[in-house]
Amino acid sequence: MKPVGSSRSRGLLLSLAALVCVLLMLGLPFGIIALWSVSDGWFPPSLLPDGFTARHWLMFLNDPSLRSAVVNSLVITFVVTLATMIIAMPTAWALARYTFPLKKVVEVFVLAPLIVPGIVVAVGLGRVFLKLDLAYTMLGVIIIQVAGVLPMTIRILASGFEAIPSDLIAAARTLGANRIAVVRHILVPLSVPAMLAAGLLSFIGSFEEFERTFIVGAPIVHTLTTRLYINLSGAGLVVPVASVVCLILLLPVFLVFMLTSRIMRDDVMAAGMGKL
Amino acid sequence: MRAVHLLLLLLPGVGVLLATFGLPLFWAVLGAFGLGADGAGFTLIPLTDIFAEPKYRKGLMMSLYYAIAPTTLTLFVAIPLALMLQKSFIGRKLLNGLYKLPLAVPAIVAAFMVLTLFEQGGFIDRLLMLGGWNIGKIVRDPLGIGVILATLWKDVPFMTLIIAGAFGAIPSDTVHAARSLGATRLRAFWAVQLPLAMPGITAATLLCFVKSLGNFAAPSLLGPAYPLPLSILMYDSYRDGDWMAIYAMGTVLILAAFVVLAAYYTLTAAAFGTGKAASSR
Amino acid sequence: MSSKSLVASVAALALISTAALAADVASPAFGDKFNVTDTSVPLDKLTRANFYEVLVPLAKAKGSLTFYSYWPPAPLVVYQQQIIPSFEKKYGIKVNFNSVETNVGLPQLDATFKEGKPSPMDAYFSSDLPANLDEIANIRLVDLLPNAADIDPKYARTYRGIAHGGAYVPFHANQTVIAFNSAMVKEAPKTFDELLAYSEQNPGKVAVTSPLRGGSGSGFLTSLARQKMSAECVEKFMDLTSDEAQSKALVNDGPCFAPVWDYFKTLLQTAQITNGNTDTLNLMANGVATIGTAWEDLTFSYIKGKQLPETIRVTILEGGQTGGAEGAFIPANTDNLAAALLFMDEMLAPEHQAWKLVGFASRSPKTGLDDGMIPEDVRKFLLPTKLFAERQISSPNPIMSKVVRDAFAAKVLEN
Amino acid sequence: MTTQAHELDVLDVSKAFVGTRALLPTSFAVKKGEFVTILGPSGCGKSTLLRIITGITEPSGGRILLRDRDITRLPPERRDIAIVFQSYALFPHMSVADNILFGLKMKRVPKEERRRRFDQVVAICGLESLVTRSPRQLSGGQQQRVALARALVVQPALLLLDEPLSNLDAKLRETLREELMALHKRTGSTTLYVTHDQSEAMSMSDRIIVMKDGQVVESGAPRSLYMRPRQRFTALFFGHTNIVPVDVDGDRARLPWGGAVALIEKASGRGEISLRPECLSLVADPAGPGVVDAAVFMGADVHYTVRIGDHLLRVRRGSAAPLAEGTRVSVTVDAPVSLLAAEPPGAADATVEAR
Repeated sequence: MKPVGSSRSRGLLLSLAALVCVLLMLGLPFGIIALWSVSDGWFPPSLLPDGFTARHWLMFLNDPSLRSAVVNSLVITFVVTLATMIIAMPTAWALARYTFPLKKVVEVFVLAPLIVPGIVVAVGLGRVFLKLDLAYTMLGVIIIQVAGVLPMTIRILASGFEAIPSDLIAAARTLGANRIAVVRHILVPLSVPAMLAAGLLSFIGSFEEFERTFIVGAPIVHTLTTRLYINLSGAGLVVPVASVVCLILLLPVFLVFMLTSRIMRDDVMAAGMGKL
Repeated sequence: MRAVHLLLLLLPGVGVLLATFGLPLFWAVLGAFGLGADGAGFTLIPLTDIFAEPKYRKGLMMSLYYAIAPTTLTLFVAIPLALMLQKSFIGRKLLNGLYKLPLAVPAIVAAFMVLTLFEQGGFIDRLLMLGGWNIGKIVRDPLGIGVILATLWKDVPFMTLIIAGAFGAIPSDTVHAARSLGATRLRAFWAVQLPLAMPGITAATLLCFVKSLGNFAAPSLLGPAYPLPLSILMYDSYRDGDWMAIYAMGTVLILAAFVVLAAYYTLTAAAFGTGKAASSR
Repeated sequence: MSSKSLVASVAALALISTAALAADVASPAFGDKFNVTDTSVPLDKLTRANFYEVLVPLAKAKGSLTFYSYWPPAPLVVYQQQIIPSFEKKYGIKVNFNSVETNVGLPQLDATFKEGKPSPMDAYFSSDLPANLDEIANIRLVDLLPNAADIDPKYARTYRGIAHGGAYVPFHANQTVIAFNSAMVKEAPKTFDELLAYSEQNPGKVAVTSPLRGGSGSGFLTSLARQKMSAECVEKFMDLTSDEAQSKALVNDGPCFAPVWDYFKTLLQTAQITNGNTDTLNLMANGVATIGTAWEDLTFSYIKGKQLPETIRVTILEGGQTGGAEGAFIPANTDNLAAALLFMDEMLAPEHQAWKLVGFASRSPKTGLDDGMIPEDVRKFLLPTKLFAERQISSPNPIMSKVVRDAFAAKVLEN
Repeated sequence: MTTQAHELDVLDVSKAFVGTRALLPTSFAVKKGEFVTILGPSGCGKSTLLRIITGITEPSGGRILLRDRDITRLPPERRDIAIVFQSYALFPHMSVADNILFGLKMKRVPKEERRRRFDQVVAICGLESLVTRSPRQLSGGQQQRVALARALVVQPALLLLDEPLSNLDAKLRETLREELMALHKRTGSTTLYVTHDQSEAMSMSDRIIVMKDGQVVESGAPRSLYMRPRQRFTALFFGHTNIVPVDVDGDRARLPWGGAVALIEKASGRGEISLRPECLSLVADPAGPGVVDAAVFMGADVHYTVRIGDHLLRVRRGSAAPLAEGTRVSVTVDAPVSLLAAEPPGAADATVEAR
């Protein structure tokens, strides 16, 4: 979109402002923790570490429990994202396409988990999981994480489905497509942006989830986040180690974020969240 | 037939949420009144304690403060940023890709980064030292500036994303029309863009608020040692196995969130009721 | 220290252990019978003498065990690098090691116990004991493990004011201290009043861990209380049988704590209150604070990891500061009792205790190991042995401690 | 198969409330190769009817026969009816070619046959240069042609067109109207066309079904509906007309200002007739009953307003010999007309409720 009466100097000013923002808000904090992670002593007033070492990194890379946490994290995140998508789709479809009594109630209920602190749910559910032999199992962690990311996924998918004109489905039907073919050839391809947005958010949500996973899974089932949280909590906060932890945790998330941002449609994500 | 269809469609999502969220929530509220598995009979004491004991009362205030203050500030950053993203300038695409990064950063990591930067003797302080200044106490300070900074860092991209979406959905012709009718740039913003984007803005504000209400990591690392918000007190009670207190605090937090949600629906129904009806199929 | 003297000391320790092998059969710590769910181990017939003979085959049959430890750096490294590899090699039993904060692990244990399920861990190195200790752990391990024969009596049956009857085996002795930066503090304060005076002359330079957020803070508060209160009050304060009502009567209602609150209020007008033990140390690392409340071992590991400048030293104020020995216990609902017992015994093996003392300045709860064994370049960062021995004082019971913490919030922080 | 020669039979099809619209029991038939238009103002139920015929919406009652086969309960994909929507409903994620091929793939038409029919329809619709494009890259007219091609390529028993021209600008609409008619001639497809535009309906259809408030008002050939409507609504809906009260006696209707008009049927009593402005002749006549009140020059025509007694008549005549305002005139009617049906009492109330 061209601004009304755009001028070259205003554009440059905006570019400059953007550059400064990015540098200060993102470059600086990430840069500092990157430096801390290789620092061998860094006391004031030094602006750069007094020495450099790889030992904080090596310590973590040689830790077998960290490796199993990475594997757990990836498996859990993958399964959670997939399962959430499968569970969310029919419900999102119903919310997007049907009108029925008490619809508002269902909508609010679906959003409610977003506004209730995770620890309340985790504590209650954790105790049931013990009875069901789900505590400290992958399955238990997956279930409780699905519960956490489901609301946003349903919300985004529903708003994605709402955006598909019903004429398209009708047209496909008259051209000989049965329900299944409509889902395959029309709904799924047209929901790709919404599914990507929902998938990315549930990936991030699952990957960084802490409280529920910790209470239900840890320490038998550790994810990267719970495994590394210990090094970041007030009790065990050792700055260089914590910095390594942060960077390890950020790497996969950023990778996925960068990969998907090329195909990600902001408006879809915004539409899903910007409507309650 | 149609009703069966609908129920089958709703079942997976709503069913999972009923089992994994509705039920624990129900127990929590039950527990707060001394009923349920851990209860010793109906009582209001744990709930009234929250308003009677200064530790809890101030904790509730602190929770509300940590939710309201950053959310309000975020609005003032996110709206201009969202507007800026509507303009075209060199590097816009890059900015548009990068500003969302904090969305993917766990809250505890954000809090940690604020600590390394803004702590007394932290990086910013060391920079200021070169000029003979010092940063003062903005971590562990009574106003919780550090907490607000960390929350802001996470919330600004979140809110900007939603608000930019809301602005982007306004046809550019409406603004042009307003300008051609003699509205200044500012006036067009106030009279046309802002009202049209309002549903998105209020939704974003609400989401930020409720997310921050349960904020744990930032207050734990950056907040003053006293008073502690309910989220931390809940964690402490969990450590002590004090279920009643957890459930009572949880119930109060849920209540607070629902009050805000109800207020939101009442207000938006009044303000956008007509618009919503028109846009619905 | 030469390697020769180390070997000699270890040999001497081993000798003491062997001599103690003749000790009597361990009886239950609470109640009159053992309450373990894993009945494959004949606890009533188990003695130090037949310990390995009975347990090794039983443990090997299971093949693995799960061990929890809370986070402190020194013990963690000792477990991971020394004890576990040695144990696995010796018995061929795999150890699943997990670092779990006490405030997470204990509720987990409690929940499984109440549900009648096997415990998540077979042994737990924890900073606190479970509230229902008498149900959850009742084996007098101190009287049973061959390597526990020479435990220092002052650590053997109580921990932070809790009488555990030997169910909680001390492993790592630690001590709350006052840490100071010797480059900036010419003369370290020797008393609580000198500390206050220093803070008043140097506002913002003293960091006190919030008693609500970290052990070094509550240790400081308890030490201060024992110093500032009358003898009569201290006696009531240190009565390990106090219940909640008695504790509240003493702390909230009586005049006993007035001087304590007065001192703290005055101190906090100039000192900073922090969010945890590491928060305090990080402030000292940044040069903001020059004196802080701390743990001896944590401070040392910070210095060693170049997280604190090498100019940091520690001391104990006159009148003493609280300390104790953290240890491990075996939950009654473990389904792997034999391996857990063997592992607990391994933890106290003289060679491991010596290794952690030398490498990490992690003090041993066993007698006979002293800082004579600590290398010179490590020793300067630790308390002098004399100070450690003379000034370590114990804590009141946990109910009292919690009441004091709550009162601290209401009386000091609230104003 | 075609003993009845009806391709489509709609028998008493009705729909209880769909949102705010209801469809009262409606029946009509479409013959093979016929181009039938359903005409009515928006909200009259014509789109609902169309959706019921395609199977997208289920009727509350009635039956639909396609080539004598009852299809009322068949899902849309098994009906052999194709539709072009007002929105065109092109699949945005497929190229033009894939859009057109979609129906053939769904119906599992063999590959070679697919190719042949695709080439044919692309040629007919003039889409050769557009097949690789995405629908987003097409103009409105192009999109409309693609939608049409997509529907035609499956060679449906019945082609439905739901206001396919209403999203286009006036000029394009005219061009495409002609194209559509040419196409219909070439393909001979049985077509049911829905519109609210009476000129579209008249220019294209073999037959028009007029709908109002969820029911059929009247149907017939465009010319007879225009010239000799039987319903007041029809008369008014097809452009300007003069509704004139008359006294009927046999096949003659006496006009209120004197003179009479031939009726195509016999009746008696009072009634109304519709007189189209262009069906009236004006002759300057100093003794005539009327006076030219206004004369507006429109190029080819002159639009007159003639006052005659209490009546104001609209008259449209060629501009070759215009009459000046104030001229006294006599008015004659050129062609026979039909009597308008009396509005059933209370009908207006019922329709208000139905909407």
